[in-house]
Formats: sequence, C-alpha cells, structure tokens
Amino acid sequence: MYNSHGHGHFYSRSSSGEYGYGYDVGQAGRDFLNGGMGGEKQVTQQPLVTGTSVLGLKYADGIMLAADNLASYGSLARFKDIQRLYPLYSSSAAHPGQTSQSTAGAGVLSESAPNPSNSAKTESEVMADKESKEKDPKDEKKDEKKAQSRSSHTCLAVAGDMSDFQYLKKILEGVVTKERAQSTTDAHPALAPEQIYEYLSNVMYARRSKMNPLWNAIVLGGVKDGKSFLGYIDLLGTTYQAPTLATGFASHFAQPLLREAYEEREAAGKRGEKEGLLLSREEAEAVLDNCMKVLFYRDARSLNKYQIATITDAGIDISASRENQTEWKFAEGLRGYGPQKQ
Amino acid sequence: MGSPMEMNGGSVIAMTGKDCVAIASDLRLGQQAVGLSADFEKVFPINNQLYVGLPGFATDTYTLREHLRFRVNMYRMKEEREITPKTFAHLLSSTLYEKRFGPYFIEPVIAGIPAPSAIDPDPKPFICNMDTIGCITTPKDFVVAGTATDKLYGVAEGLWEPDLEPEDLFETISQTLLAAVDRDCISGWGAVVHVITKDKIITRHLKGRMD
Amino acid sequence: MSVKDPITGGSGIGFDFSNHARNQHLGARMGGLPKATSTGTTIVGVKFGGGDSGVEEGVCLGADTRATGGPIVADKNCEKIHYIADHIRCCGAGTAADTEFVTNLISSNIELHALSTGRKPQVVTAMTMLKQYLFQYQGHVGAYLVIGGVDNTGSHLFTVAAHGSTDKLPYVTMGSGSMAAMAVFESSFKEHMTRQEAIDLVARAIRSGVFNDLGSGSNVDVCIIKKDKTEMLRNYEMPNERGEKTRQYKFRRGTTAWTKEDVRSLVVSETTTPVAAPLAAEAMDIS
Amino acid sequence: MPEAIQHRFDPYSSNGGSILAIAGKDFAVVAGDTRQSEGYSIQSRYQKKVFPLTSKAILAVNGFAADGNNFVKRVKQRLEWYTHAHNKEMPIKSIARLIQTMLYARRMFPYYVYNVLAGIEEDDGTGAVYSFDPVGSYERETCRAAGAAQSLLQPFLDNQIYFRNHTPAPGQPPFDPSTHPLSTVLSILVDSFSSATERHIEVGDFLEGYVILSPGRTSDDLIGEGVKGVLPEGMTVEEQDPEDLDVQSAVAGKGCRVFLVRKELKRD
Amino acid sequence: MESLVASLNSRPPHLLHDNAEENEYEGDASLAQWGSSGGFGNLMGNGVVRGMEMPRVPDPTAFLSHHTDSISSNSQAKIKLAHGTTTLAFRFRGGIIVSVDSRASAGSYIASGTVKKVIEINKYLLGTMAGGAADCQYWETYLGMQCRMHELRNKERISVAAASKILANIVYEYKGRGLSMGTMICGWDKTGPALFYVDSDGTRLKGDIFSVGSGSTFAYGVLDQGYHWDLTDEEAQELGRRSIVAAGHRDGYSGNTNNLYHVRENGWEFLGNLDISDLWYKYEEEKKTARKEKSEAAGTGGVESMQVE
Repeated sequence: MYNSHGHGHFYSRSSSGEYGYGYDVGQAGRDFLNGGMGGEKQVTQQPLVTGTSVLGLKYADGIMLAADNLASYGSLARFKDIQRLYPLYSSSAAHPGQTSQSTAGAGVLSESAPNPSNSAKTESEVMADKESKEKDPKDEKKDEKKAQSRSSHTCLAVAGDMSDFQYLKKILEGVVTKERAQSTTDAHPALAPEQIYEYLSNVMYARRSKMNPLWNAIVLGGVKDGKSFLGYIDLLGTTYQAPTLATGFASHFAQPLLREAYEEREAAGKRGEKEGLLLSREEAEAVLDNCMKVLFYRDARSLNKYQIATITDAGIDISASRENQTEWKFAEGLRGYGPQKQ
Repeated sequence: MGSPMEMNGGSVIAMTGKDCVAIASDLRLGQQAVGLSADFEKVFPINNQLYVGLPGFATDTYTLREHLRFRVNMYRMKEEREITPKTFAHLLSSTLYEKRFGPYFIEPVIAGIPAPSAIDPDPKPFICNMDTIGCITTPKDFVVAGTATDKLYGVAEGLWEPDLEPEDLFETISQTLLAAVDRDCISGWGAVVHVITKDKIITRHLKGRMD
Repeated sequence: MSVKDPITGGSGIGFDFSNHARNQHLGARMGGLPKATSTGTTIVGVKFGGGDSGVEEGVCLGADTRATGGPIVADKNCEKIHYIADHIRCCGAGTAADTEFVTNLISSNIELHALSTGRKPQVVTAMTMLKQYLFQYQGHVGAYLVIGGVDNTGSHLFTVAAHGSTDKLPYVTMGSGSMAAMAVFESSFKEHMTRQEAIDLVARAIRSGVFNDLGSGSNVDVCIIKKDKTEMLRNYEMPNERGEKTRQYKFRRGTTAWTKEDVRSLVVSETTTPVAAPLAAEAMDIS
Repeated sequence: MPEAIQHRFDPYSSNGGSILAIAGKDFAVVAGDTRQSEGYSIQSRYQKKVFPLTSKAILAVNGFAADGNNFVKRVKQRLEWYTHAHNKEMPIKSIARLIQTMLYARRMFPYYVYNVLAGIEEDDGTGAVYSFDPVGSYERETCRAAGAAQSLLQPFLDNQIYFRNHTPAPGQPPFDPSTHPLSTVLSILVDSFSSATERHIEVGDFLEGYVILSPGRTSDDLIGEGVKGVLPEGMTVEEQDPEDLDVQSAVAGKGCRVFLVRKELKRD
Repeated sequence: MESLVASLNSRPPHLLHDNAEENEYEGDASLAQWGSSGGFGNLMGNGVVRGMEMPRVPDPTAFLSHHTDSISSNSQAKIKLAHGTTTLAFRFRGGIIVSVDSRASAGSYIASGTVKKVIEINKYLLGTMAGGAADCQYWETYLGMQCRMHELRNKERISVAAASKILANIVYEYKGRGLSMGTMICGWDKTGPALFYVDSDGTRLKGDIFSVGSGSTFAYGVLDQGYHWDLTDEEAQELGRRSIVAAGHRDGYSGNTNNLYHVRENGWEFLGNLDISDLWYKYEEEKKTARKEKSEAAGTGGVESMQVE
C-alpha cells in the first residue's frame, strides 16, 4: 500500500550521494490509485515533483528571497521554468490589494513575465534615500502617519513538493481574496506578514497532526510599514525566525555564507565603518547570487537559473531569471583521483 | 537497557589539582535494575602513583584488570622501571584497539603522577580517558566515564576549579561524583575516592546514598 | 586469542576478533551494541602557490578541535591533524580511534618505507597505503581523511573515505562540517594564493564549520606544509574560550561525609644505623 | 514492531536546547537557551522557549518546537477564555492543572514537549515551579531542569540549590534551599548554562528568561545602582511592562513584577 | 496482542465524541472550556477525554509504542515518560498501611526523587501510583471527582469497591491503547478497611496484601516475612517502611524517599516522608547494635562476624 522506496524527507539528502527515488511511472500511478480508491485514506506520501532549497535574507530595505527555476522528478531535471517565488499579498495605501506583479497566481515563468527594468527598484531606493537623508524631528509626524499606512507585502519561497505548493497557493489565495473583499468595504487593516505566517504555520501543523503533511519547506518574507519579517515553516509545522534562512540542502551550504555576510556587516556597522547594521541592496543581492552559485556547484538537484524576490515597503519585485558565471577552469588540470599524472 | 555498557552500572571520574590528582568511582555492581554488591571497586592501582578505573561491563572489568596486571608486570621486568601514566595509557589504548571489532565494554579512566626523571624532573599530574576502542582524550581538568557520564560532565564542568589543594580536590571530586550518581539509577551504593599526591595516597570511602 | 584477523591470517598482528562472537550474542540478547564513539568534525585542505605566481607551492590543512560522543562533547581541544611524515600530514574525521590508529600505522609504515628505499616518501604513497588498508576493511574502519603534503613531485592534496575511495582536488573538505566549509571554498577559492591567503581561507572554512555545524567546535588548528618547512599552528584561532564563572565553587573542607580512610605514605623513612665503618653508611644509597 | 512503521511519515522532530526554573522564597526564575536545532544544524540562534502566560506565571517549553509553540498557543487561548469568564487571571496552581489535562488529552498522540511552569503562588506569594512530563504527570518543586541537557543541569542544581550530600559545618543548622538570595540563584543559573554549553552541542547562543518578583518585594538586588558586582557579568535585566507581556493586562494581578534577563552564551 | 484487543474493541472511546474530524484546530470553545470545571473542562460526563486526539495511522497503539516508552520499554523512543516504582499496601487489624517510594526514572536517569505516589482521592480514599505517572495522576484525580459526585447524589460516601470499579471501568474502555497503570485503591467504608488492586488491563482484585512496581518483589519479601493480621499500629507502620526501604535499596528504579499513610476508620493519616537512604543507614546501625548486644549477652567477647552486604 505504501510506496516503499521513500527516503524520508526529500530535502535531507546526505552528502554521500545516497539518494534515489524510483521514477517508474507505474509505481507512482499505483500509489495514486491507492490513495484515491483505497478504503482507508492514504496518509503516507512522498514528494514526486520537487523543488530544491530556497533562501531568505534580511537587508536594509526589507527582505530578499531566492529560489531556482527547477522542478525535479526524482533525479530527473523535469521542468526548468518553474517559478517558486510566490508574491502572495501586497497592499499599499495608494493601491490597496495590488501586487507589483500582475497576479499572485504565477506558476510558470511565461505567465508571470517579470520585468527586469521595474519601477519598484527605483521606488524603494528613493524611499530609502528619503529616509536616510531627510530625516529630521519635523518628519516624525510623517513617520507616524506612515506607520498608520496600510503598506504590507508578503512573498513566499517554496521548496518541496510542487503539487502541495500549488494547493497551498490555492488556499492562500482564498484567504487573500476574502481579505481584499473586506478591505474594499471597510477601513480594514492590511494583513501583516506575521499574520500570514501564523496562518500558514497553523495549516502546516494541522496537516502534520493529521499525519498527512504538505510536503514543503517555506521561507516567508514580508515588509509591513517598513518593518521586515522573515520566517520558516516546514512539513512538520516547525517554525523559526532568523535574519538569514535556508531550507534543506541550502541550510548546510548557503546558511553559513548568509550568516557570515550578515554578521560581518553587523560588526562593521557596530565598529562604525559602515552606516547601519544591515546589508545594502547591492550587498544582499551579491550574497544571494553567490549562495545560488555555490548551491549550483554542489546541489545535484539545482539549476543555474534562478530568481530573486525583493520585498520592500514599495512592493514585491520578482527578478527575471538569471544565471551565474561559473568557473570550471581548475578542473582542466586535474587528472584522476590518485597517482595519475597525465 | 540497550547494551552491555548499561548491564552492571557504575561510573568513574578523575580530576587534576595542584600537584595532585584524584580518581573516584561508585561501588555498585548490578544486574540491570537489581543491585548485587556494594563493594565493587572499579579503580585499581597499577603502581604507587598510578590508578586506572575500568567502568562498564563487569566481566570485562576483571578480564582487563588481570590482563593489565600481566602487561604491567612484564613491562616492569623487561624495563626494570615503573611504567609512566602516559605509557600505560598507550598500552591500554592499543590493547583496546586490538579488539576494535569485538571490543571490551569498558571506558577506562587513568590518573597518576609520573615519577620525576632526568628528562622530566618536575612532572605534571596526568589524567586521561578513552572510549571502548581506545581513543585517548587528555584534557587538563577532568575526565569521566560510565553510566553517569552526562551527569558527571554537567556537575564537573560547574564545580571544577584549577589548582585545588588535595583536601579541596577531595571535596570537589566527591561532591561531583555523589551529585551525579544520585541522578543515575544504576550507579551509586557508596563511593571510593583516591587522592594521589607526590608523597601519599589518601583513600576514603564516602557515605553515599544506598538506594 | 584463537580467532585472528582474517586479513593477516593469524600472524599475531592486526585485529583480535576473540570477543566478537560473545559481543554479537550480548548485543542480540540486550537489544543493540553500543555505538562506537564517532566524531563530528570539520577538516579541510587547500593547495596554494605554484604556477606562475612566484609563490612557493604548498598545502594548507585545517581542523576544528571538538570530539563528540553523541550530543556530548568528549574533548574540547583534541588534535585532528595527524603526523604522517615531516612533510605529510593527515586530518581525520569519523571514528576517532580509527583515525588515530590508522594514521599512526601508516606513519610508521611510511617511515619504514623511507628507510628501506632511502628516499623521502611521497604523498601518493601514503595515500595509497591508506586507501588499500581501508578498502580491505570495507568501510568498517571508519576513517575519513584529508591528506596533504609536499614531496619532490610537488604539492599534493587528497581525500580518503572509509571505504577506500580517494579524490584529488585543489581544495577539499570532510566531516559533518564539510558542507559549511566547502561553501566557503566554492565561493572564495583562488588558484595560486599566498601562504597567508591560504591560511586565512582555511581558518575561515573551519570557522564556518565551527559556528554552523553542531558536530564541530572550539578552536581552529592549521598546518602549512611547504617543500622544506612544515608549520603546525596548533590553536591558530581560539574563538570559543570559556569565560570566568560567576561564583566560586570551592567547598568547605569537611562537607563530604566519609566512613573510612586509609592514608598510604610514599615517603620511605629509614633510619640508618651505622654498623661497621662510616664508609659503609655512605655507600648505602637509598635513592 | 518499530521497523514495521519506519518508512512512514514521522510527525516528530527534536529541536534541542534546555530549560531551567528555580523557585525562591518570594521570587521565581525561569530561563532557557535560545538555540533551535535539528540534527547537526542550527535552525535559529534566537528562538524563544520561555513565554509569559499571565503577569505571574511563565511557561518554558522544550522538545519538539512545533508542538511546543502550538501548545503554548492553546494554553494562552484557554487562559484568555478563563479571563473573559471570571475577570481575573488564572492562579498558577490552576494553570498547572489545566496544563495537565491539556497534555493528557493528547495521551495517545502526545505533544513531544517538556513543560516547566514558574511563577508566584496566588495565596502566599511564594515562588513556585511546576514540572510536567509530556503526557501531563506533574509536581511542584523548588527547581527543575528539562530538555536535551537536563541530565547535565539537574545534578548540578541538586548540589548547589538543594545542597544534597552537604554536611553543615559543626554547629550550623541544616541547609535550606528556600533561603537562596536572588543573586545567588542567577549566578547558578548562568554557570549551569555555561557549563551545559561547554559539554552539550545543542545548547548555546543566548540564555534568556524571566525573573518574577512577589508583590511588594524589593527589586534592589536586580536593578539599580547596587547590583554591579552582585549580578553575573554581562547579564542584562529589563523590567517588563505588563502591556508588553502579551497577557491579559487589563486584569493583571497587582504587584508582581516581571523582569527579562538575558546573557550571551557561546555560539559553537 | 494489544492491537488485536484494540481491533476487537468495538467502540474506541476517542471516536465516541470526535466530531472535530475536519476541524483544523482541535475542539471548539464549549462552555466547559470557558468555565473552570476544575481544569477538567475537556472531559465528558462518563470520564472520557473529549476529543482525545488519536494519531491517524492504521495502528495507533503501534504508533504510540514507537514514539514513547510507555507500553514497551522502547529505549530508542524520543518521548520518555516517567516510570519505575515500588508501592505497597496491606490490610491488618488496625486498618490499611500504604507505603511508597518517590522515584521516577526515564531510562536510567532519575527524573525525580520527590514524586507523590500516593494520591489523596478524598479524606477516606487513597490511590497509589505505579506505571505511567500521568495515567495514575489523571485518572485518580478524576476518580476523586466521581466520588464527590456520588456523595452529592446519594448523600453517602462511596464504597471502596465502587470507587475502584469506576476506575477499572474507565481504564477498560482504553484497553489495548497504551495506558500503563498499576494502582491500589485503599479506604475505609461501611465494610471496614478495603483494599483493591486495579491495573490498566482492567484487572480489579480485592485482597489483603499488594505490592506493585519494579521493586515489588523485594517489598513482598520483607512484607510476607513480617505480616500477620494482628500487628499493632506501630509494627504495621514499621513493616510498611522497612519493605519500601528494602525495595529502594535493591531496586535501581526505586528509592529516594518513603511516604507512609495509615487508613483508619476516620480517614487516612499521613505519617511522614523519610529518606530511604537515611532509613537504610539507621537499620544497619540497629542491626549492628543488636548483634553486639546479642554477642555481649552470650558473653563471647564480641567477635564481629563478617557483615553481609
């Protein structure tokens, strides 16, 4: 009844290369049938089409998330144009209930058509500039006003089973739609990232408690009224917040780099070498690019084609897919694994 | 009771002080939950200023003690001198590693003061412990072994201070051992402490809990 | 002593399996044998210099200093960079005893080899000896090694895994912190680094393991091997020293109740009574 | 039998760390480290394990973080309902019983959580510590350590708080655990956690917790001028505004004062 | 076997009231939860835990034993519950003596040395605790509520037989689902002193002498040797104490302190909490003195014989 060649959590691959999903469709098909028709509800599952790990980083203007565009089918690199960044909710005083991206639903790249020369980037820079330069006591009232504004933006980066991800999108869109409906008729406070996070963690925990988990690891980033939030949720309902986050494989490879960059920048700020304690937009992006490169080098289920979501007070910006310059030159000089020379 | 290591129970600890070392063990011998004996010493003298503690599987405690007695006597006869703590540690380590794939279930603890020699006229107190297959650890403060290992580490890490005089070291090691074995079902039933200094060895039996 | 090592064929060297049958029986009866103490670890190696850089080529090895038994720290400052020969060193991860003994064994075999050939041993020789030995034991000897050194054929860096497979790369990592360390290498490795650049990179890789991998911790050991000089920088960085405790924990003497005391004095007090001439007394040396 | 279901989804995980609570004559201290880990990975260096429930009761949870957080959430919900129904805070004694029944309701699918509840007893103003096993067996104690490093912490407390195996000096009265001054308790707290950090890989990063003072008790030994050299070095103490405690402040009991204490631990 | 029993159990109690099947957040805000209900707001009238959540797996009992050490002594289980005990109670002319130790262990770690293993159900009834600490505490507390209900309904105290039967019936409802409980219900009713043994299999036995727990064999040894119906109060109390000391001494999972109760016609009396180790040393001293006196009386000059132990 249960597929016997599951390997526990999909994202805890060991570095020894021990990894192997069967991808014979026959077995998968039988599982599907069992789940659908068996007298007992199927409570066991294993992920089939999966996305590898995702990253999140807090920086000066807000949050950045990163995920590559691959959905694997076992060891097969099956779909190479999947967007795993999901701009869930955006509400600002000017345009309530609108995301900077066309809609929240985007699944495949062609639908979302991200625009690299977007306005959000300049907007946020302008805002950041304003904040740093024009701040004087008189502006405190303005700040207060701003705090009451209804700018709130939340974006997800999702690893794990893609069908569960799509189901999650469905239920989250339901929540957001209900929310929007209310906000059109009412002076309704915007959904804060923390609130969406709380909801999502309740959903994930409830599903694990039913022994029927949504097989995902999610990094949720958001900014509300200038306050940024970054949190992690997984299939067990485990939650935690930290200024740098990485799921699965990236928690081993990227998290050390993220922490190092974050802590060094903080230390530099404390020493007074740089202003503020957080990475700038450029610095943060460089760190994420670097992490995605390292992950491409070392994660066999990754792809050198990824996107970065930038969440600021101004909105959510999902970058166009990009790739890193990779370096393989050193390999030319290598011969064999031992005494071999030429 | 997952393994032979928890069959008989028992714990050993050694600590360094100022020009002295102390080694102590509990006295319980059990058959799983049932206490059988309250005078099962796990610490044995190798020579005047060198003691070894052999907690673990009781039958191996005896086997290894006899084996070591043989090896040390042979060493004494061949070399015409006493074995130093460090040499003894390596002798024991290779004895254990020889049985890498069929180990003795013993985690030894060694404590001693080397005799002054021409090379080392003012030798430092020596302690070490090793795992069941002979990997030596030689820290400067304390070593522990046996079924109360976790508890001993926790208390010793809190109570140990550098440069304790023999009488203070006696109090610290005794309090550490008693506190730890009182939280372990299969260690306890009294304890014995040896404090080794340059000119004497003080052995005391502690009044420990008997439950 | 009846059953001898199947590989050496009972020649008296190698492992002694005499307890094996007994232990299997005990394990089956009591539900599981104890797990051998293994160590989470971060060990790394990197090649530097060489090429057209004008920097003398060499190898830089690094290791953390934590040894663990389960979740407990068994040793806060152990040495994981082992001596093989003057110009060859080997970092060990995995089962602590295995790394210790396997490097010792190869070290002495390398010394014998050098004596019998009259040449300075090569790094590949040590590497080959290690892999052949480990392969024989099919992974049961749980040593995961990074071996590096400089011989007259240049600088060399290898990894050896417990099953006997080896790898040759300009930068390598092993142990539970290998991924944290490799992330640093993958993002910052350059060819032909200077000695100091290599040390800095290695220390950074080890720190990455120390602070992100729970199996690794305490201090950073570094070893630099160049053609005619090997520097062992033990505790090159000590970022995790314990601060002062907030209280004194010395006890009042007499706190612990005891029932029985035995004091054995080691001072041999002899009174010498001159029996014959004073000369005889002088000859009686009691030391 | 375990093999038969091994391949199935395991709903539990273990997230390391430890918690500790000590009750005094007219105060209670409860704290935990803030590291959350899984396997050999640190998930977060700063994740709370200690949560104020009312103005005089604080709950520390340890074990599986998801269960812990959800359990705290539900306890808080029940306490809020109680407050609405009775217009008062639930006394700590009753909170303890509530926690028992809530844990036991999951007897067949347990919360993998070790709870330690600390605070001030309503009737006599004494410090109280209640400790629970995962399915709700509980007792009131003077001190309790729980979590990954409980076996390292607890025997040290037995020795330092309970004075186990201590013979009093000749002519001195027997030791009494309830007489420890607050500064001593905080010292022991800090040293026990720095010791556990040394020897347990899952303990570290920060020590964070609360001190609750009985109504009318002086806070001179906790904040102000006189505490320098009395409190552990590097420990910060902040008085908590009941408003910030995320409890039903409208009906918060008068008089109990709550302080947040924090200290850095090693990060390796 | 346990799963077989579970499958024969036609009405698993947790399903009787489980209307929260599709509710993401277990239970709803009923009046019982809003009010106080003595903390037992989630109990149904018949004592079944309302909405007791079961893991949604084919074999919940196997699930429980895989993750906890409550049924099997699964030492690998993550969730360690409190265990280990020696408890005893016996009837004699002067009432009932109840004597217990106070140790709770998880694996070989002594989780607590101060457990109250005698649960004071009401002024006339005591229950003891062996096996799963939570099971005993919870259900015996609940039993106290039921006994009070009986008093209110019937204007008379419940008999020990009836009280013990309530408990037996509750745990029988859960048979095969992993409860672990071995208890003695002790009290004085119209029939005089009454003593019942109830365990989580649903066994309920009336008797004069019971001892339950990992150290019970040692306790029985002392108990049987010293017991007869006509013991004086002092003799009986001392016998109860000595039996627990013997068990605490020999059994690794018992010990720390002894709690002693005496049930008489006018209710139970708590006779104190004494350290088992101190008692052991005291008894050893007494033995030594007695021997000395004996040998002096015999005029042998007091050659100390080898001490046993």
